[in-house]
Amino acid sequence: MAVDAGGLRLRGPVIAASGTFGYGTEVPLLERRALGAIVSKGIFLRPRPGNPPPRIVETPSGMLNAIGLQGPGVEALIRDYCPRWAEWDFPVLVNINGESADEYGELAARLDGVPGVAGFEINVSCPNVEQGGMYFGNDPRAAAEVTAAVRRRTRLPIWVKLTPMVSDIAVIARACESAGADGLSAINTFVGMSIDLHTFRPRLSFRTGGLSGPAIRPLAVHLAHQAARAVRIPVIGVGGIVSAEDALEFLVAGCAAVQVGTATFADPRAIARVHDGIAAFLEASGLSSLAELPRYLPRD
Amino acid sequence: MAVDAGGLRLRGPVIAASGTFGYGTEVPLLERRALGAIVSKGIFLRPRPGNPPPRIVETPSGMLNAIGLQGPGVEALIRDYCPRWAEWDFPVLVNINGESADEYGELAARLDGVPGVAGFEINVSCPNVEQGGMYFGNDPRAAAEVTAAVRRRTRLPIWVKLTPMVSDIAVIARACESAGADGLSAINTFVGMSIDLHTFRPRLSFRTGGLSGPAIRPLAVHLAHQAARAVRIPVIGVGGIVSAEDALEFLVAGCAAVQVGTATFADPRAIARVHDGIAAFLEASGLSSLAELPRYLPRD
Amino acid sequence: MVHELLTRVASFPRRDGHYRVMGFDAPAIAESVRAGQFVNLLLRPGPLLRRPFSVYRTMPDGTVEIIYRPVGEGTALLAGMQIGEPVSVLGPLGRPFEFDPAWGSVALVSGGLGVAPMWLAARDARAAGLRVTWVHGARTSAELSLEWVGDEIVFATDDGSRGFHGSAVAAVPDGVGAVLACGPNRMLAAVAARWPDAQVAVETYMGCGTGVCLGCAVPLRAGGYDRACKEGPVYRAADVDWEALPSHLHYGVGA
Amino acid sequence: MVHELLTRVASFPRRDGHYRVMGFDAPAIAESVRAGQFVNLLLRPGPLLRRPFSVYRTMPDGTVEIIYRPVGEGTALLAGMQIGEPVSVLGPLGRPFEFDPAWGSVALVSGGLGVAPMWLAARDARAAGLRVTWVHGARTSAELSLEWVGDEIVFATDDGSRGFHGSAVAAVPDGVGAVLACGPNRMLAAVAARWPDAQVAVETYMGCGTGVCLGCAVPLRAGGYDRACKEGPVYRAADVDWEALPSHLHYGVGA
Ligand SMILES: Cc1cc2nc3c(=O)[nH]c(=O)nc-3n(C[C@H](O)[C@H](O)[C@H](O)COP(=O)(O)OP(=O)(O)OC[C@H]3O[C@@H](n4cnc5c(N)ncnc54)[C@H](O)[C@@H]3O)c2cc1C
Ligand SMILES: Cc1cc2nc3c(=O)[nH]c(=O)nc-3n(C[C@H](O)[C@H](O)[C@H](O)COP(=O)(O)OP(=O)(O)OC[C@H]3O[C@@H](n4cnc5c(N)ncnc54)[C@H](O)[C@@H]3O)c2cc1C
Ligand SMILES: Cc1cc2nc3c(=O)[nH]c(=O)nc-3n(C[C@H](O)[C@H](O)[C@H](O)COP(=O)(O)O)c2cc1C
Ligand SMILES: Cc1cc2nc3c(=O)[nH]c(=O)nc-3n(C[C@H](O)[C@H](O)[C@H](O)COP(=O)(O)O)c2cc1C
Ligand code: FES
Ligand code: FES
Repeated sequence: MAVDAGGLRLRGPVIAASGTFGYGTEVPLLERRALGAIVSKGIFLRPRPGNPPPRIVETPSGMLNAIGLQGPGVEALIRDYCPRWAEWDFPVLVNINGESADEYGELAARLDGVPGVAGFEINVSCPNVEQGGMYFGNDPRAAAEVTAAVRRRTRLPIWVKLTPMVSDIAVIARACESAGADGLSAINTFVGMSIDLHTFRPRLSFRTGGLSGPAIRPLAVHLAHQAARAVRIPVIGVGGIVSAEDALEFLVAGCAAVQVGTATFADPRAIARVHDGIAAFLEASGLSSLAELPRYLPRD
Repeated sequence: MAVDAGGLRLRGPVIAASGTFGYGTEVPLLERRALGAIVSKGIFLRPRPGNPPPRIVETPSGMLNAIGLQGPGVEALIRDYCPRWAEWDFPVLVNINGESADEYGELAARLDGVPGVAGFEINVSCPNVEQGGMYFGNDPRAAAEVTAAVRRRTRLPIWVKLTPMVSDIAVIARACESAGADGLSAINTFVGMSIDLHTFRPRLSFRTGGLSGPAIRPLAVHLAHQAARAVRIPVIGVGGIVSAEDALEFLVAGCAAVQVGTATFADPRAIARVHDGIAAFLEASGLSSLAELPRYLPRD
Repeated sequence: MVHELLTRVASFPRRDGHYRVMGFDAPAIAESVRAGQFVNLLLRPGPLLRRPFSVYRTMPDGTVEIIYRPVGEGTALLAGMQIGEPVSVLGPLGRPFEFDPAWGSVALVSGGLGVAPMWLAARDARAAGLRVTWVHGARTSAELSLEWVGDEIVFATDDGSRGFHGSAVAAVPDGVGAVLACGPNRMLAAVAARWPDAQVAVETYMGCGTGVCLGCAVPLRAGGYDRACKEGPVYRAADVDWEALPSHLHYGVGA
Repeated sequence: MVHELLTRVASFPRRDGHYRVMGFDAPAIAESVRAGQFVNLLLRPGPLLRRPFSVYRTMPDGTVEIIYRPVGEGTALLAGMQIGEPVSVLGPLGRPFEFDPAWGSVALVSGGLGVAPMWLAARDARAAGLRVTWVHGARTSAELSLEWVGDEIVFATDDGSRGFHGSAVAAVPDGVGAVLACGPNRMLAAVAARWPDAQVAVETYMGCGTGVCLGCAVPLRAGGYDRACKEGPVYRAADVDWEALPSHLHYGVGA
């Protein structure tokens, strides 16, 4: 079940998605054996309080979140978490965020070489912060700039987390590839809104939030497939995966690996379930490895 | 419950969405009293066979469809359906489609003045045809061109059906407004894909399809809200409405009316249910008309 | 006329081989439904769309029965339902089988789950004064539906474990006046080859079951598509372009 | 230690006033849970996310009880469940109430549904040798929970239809050694004003209940937010920024 996912050799294809697994230390009943990798909660240089409540609201087969990248800042991350990551037998990538290309670069430079940090996932697609975030993600030039700024400051593997809020994801994907990305994570959440009929205002304090969960899966499979067709670097599929079959849809559609996010909230063992289910599917299909999985990937 | 919706005075705020109500003659148990208007299935100048099966697949709280605008063409529409529309006590708008701005204009010219045709909804957002469709919808210049082409050929009210597959819907909305649209329908379906793990290929013969249903509602509310903030013409909210509460979210978010689509498939009486539920909500809230409904609509 | 009945489960799932039979209290449908027509079931909580099921049997007390196998979300929910639980039944829908007394006799040919419309077909055939030969096939004897009515029964199994060794189509005796068939599309294609005028009930994905969504496209020999839920699900065998019609259901039958 | 138990409904919903009480077979949780902690329930078919419920009572046979009112999707499903139906119970979660024998006595103050954590609180308080005064308020007598334990009970109703005419907070006798409270945030704010050191159990939307999603943010007087599911749901009353904490649940109580 080992896979090559953007500069990293992972023992398994299932990765914990950023923001849905904390810093890897919170999830109860964690079954480490099944983890291909963990992407940490998104981090900024400085500490951030995050958005006021309500921060989440459930929707049909999905949820909106506007956490606002609450976090302790990079120094606390290095002090409190990296040492533990260094002892684990799977890689941890840091999901990095900034308000300018330079800030992304600085973050990468500060974390480069810190024991426990195996690579970076550049979040150019967070819908829940006023500055930065998604703005970089839906402009090819800006996305390339941020990618290049990080590339200049580190030799570690870089994944770029793409936003679905674009008219052609292939253009952004190619821009990040040429700017030096080792892999692409597709996709982040879709911007959504829910109205409270008691107050006649949005339910979320931030007004809008990012939609995740099974509701977006068919959209995520399509976008990950579009990205995979457009580039040569590995694409990591993410969006609405709950079961092994869901994950296999992304893999068949051309992804090298997958990330599981929201599903972990309802089932802390989701990642192990998906991992074991993929193994069982390969066995039942008489495939000796993921490399033998038939792919549907007409090239652009 | 009467509303002004883009050049038309409707007796109620609930409209049948294009492609989910046929030509108004098919739905069983139809309760006419509750219909504000009907938007016909999308039509081209010439007959179209549509896509081969499978054309639909169910997804979590949603469905993908790739019907491919099957239809009899404009002449058969005029012969077989318009005469019946002319007898109804609510307006029918024709959802028009083309492969060039001229084709849209020609269609409008041919239908202009035909008894039973109350207006047009320009579909610049169909994800399920090779040419035309969405291409016009995610380029402001192309969208404006199509709108202007139709505007030149008719005095009837024109709504433009917007695609969600854009990075900034406000830009498209303004382009259509300045080109002469009387209203905007937001939104059409999102492009999605579902993979069959028996065949290792897409489930839909067309490979991709349009996602509709409750799954997309939070995204649709956000996009309709963004459009409503950007223009002065009425915006008609559409996407995932099943209950009166769902419809009220769009109305509070700044929409003048709503369209109900996929919900009709499971419940042929959905439109009447939503209509009556809105009336009940207004009464319970002590509001004497929709005009008194508090709106959340900060202007851009 | 189509009814939407907010009704209840009237009888516990009864096992028939490895199929389940379940009844709903739906008098208005029970008295008007004809063989080959279907009902569209809405389950809450449950999937977004209704699930179409051929009407299997009707009872004098107004119960409408369906026969199914738990294969996915909807049928799993059905299998777990208790007597009295609510369900919305929309129907009767679709074009039924036609019967002509001039035929003298008729063969009802079903592969696996294709048995679903045949009980009513036998009823309506005999009402038209026809002699009914019931031909039912499955992969193996364990997967045969054992409930049948008519003047003659012929079982067929792909593995020869019971009755005729081979397909239901091959098991049909010569000289029958007409053929009605239901089963996997591969089987119906074989029916079309042998009896172009046979009436066959097809199965497609359905979005609405009422003719508005165009999701149930059936490709026609003559070109173009029409709607399994309106012009169908019953067709003249030779009118369907079988190569272009996918089969989704697991009928539990080979050819 | 947190357990995830794939278990079953052990007792039919019992009515307590207009609340329902329901039990699950969960020995591992029953023996370790402390007052103020909660379980997170997964219902299938049902909503995407789990629903957190304070543990109401525990039984010697290993049953864990919750008390609720049907207000939405999850609680409507709960109300319809039969004995033996499956449910996944995750818990015990969150920080419990603390008890100090030095207090001598304690007042358990609950508004409406805020009664949920108080049965265990009474149990643990008495185990700590404290005298328990149970103060429970609701809008009207019909909405009072009538199950109680302790040394003294004080009912309060906003409309004076039973017991003290006014809020539960106002009904608390002077001179109690400590105050534990649960109810609408408006009520807890009043508690904070009168007893800054009171322990209060708050309620927020929760995505995971286990500390990973940061969806359950509780605004702190000291600035910033922490997690109701980890650092909470029990807080020192004066530590919470009540103006900034929205209340969602319908507790059936005014102030
Ligand atoms: C006219 C008609 C009559 C039918 N009569 C019967 C009947 O008598 N007994 C019976 O068991 N089933 C019948 N079906 C199929 C039935 O509607 C369900 O699709 C099937 O029972 C599976 O539903 P599910 O929700 O359990 O499976 P799903 O969770 O929907 O999917 C499970 C599997 O079933 C397949 N499937 C899903 N929906 C359909 C569909 N609409 N058509 C075909 N395959 C589908 C999927 O490809 C998947 O492999 C009929 C369908 C039609 C169109
Ligand atoms: C620590 C904790 C303990 C709780 N203990 C209890 C308890 O003992 N008894 C009980 O009945 N409920 C309790 N709740 C609330 C419970 O989790 C459910 O939210 C509530 O029962 C409604 O769920 P629903 O699915 O029926 O409603 P939904 O369909 O989710 O929504 C219906 C209404 O409930 C509100 N709501 C939904 N989710 C939440 C949430 N997580 N928190 C607050 N309001 C919400 C919505 O705003 C809506 O108005 C607790 C919540 C927390 C965080
Ligand atoms: C509560 C929450 C917090 C998230 N935080 C981040 C984040 O900090 N950085 C990031 O790149 N993505 C973040 N995401 C997006 C997820 O990583 C993932 O891309 C998205 O949720 C879709 O996958 P899913 O449907 O499996 O959850 C967050 C998602 C959720 C639900
Ligand atoms: C089966 C189907 C066919 C559709 N056909 C059309 C169409 O011809 N023209 C169009 O503008 N929109 C079409 N739509 C989009 C709907 O009008 C609507 O915008 C979309 O389904 C979202 O609303 P809903 O979630 O309420 O269905 C179609 C949708 C479905 C499900
Ligand atoms: S199922 Fe909708 S038209 Fe046939
Ligand atoms: S509910 Fe997820 S962190 Fe508290």
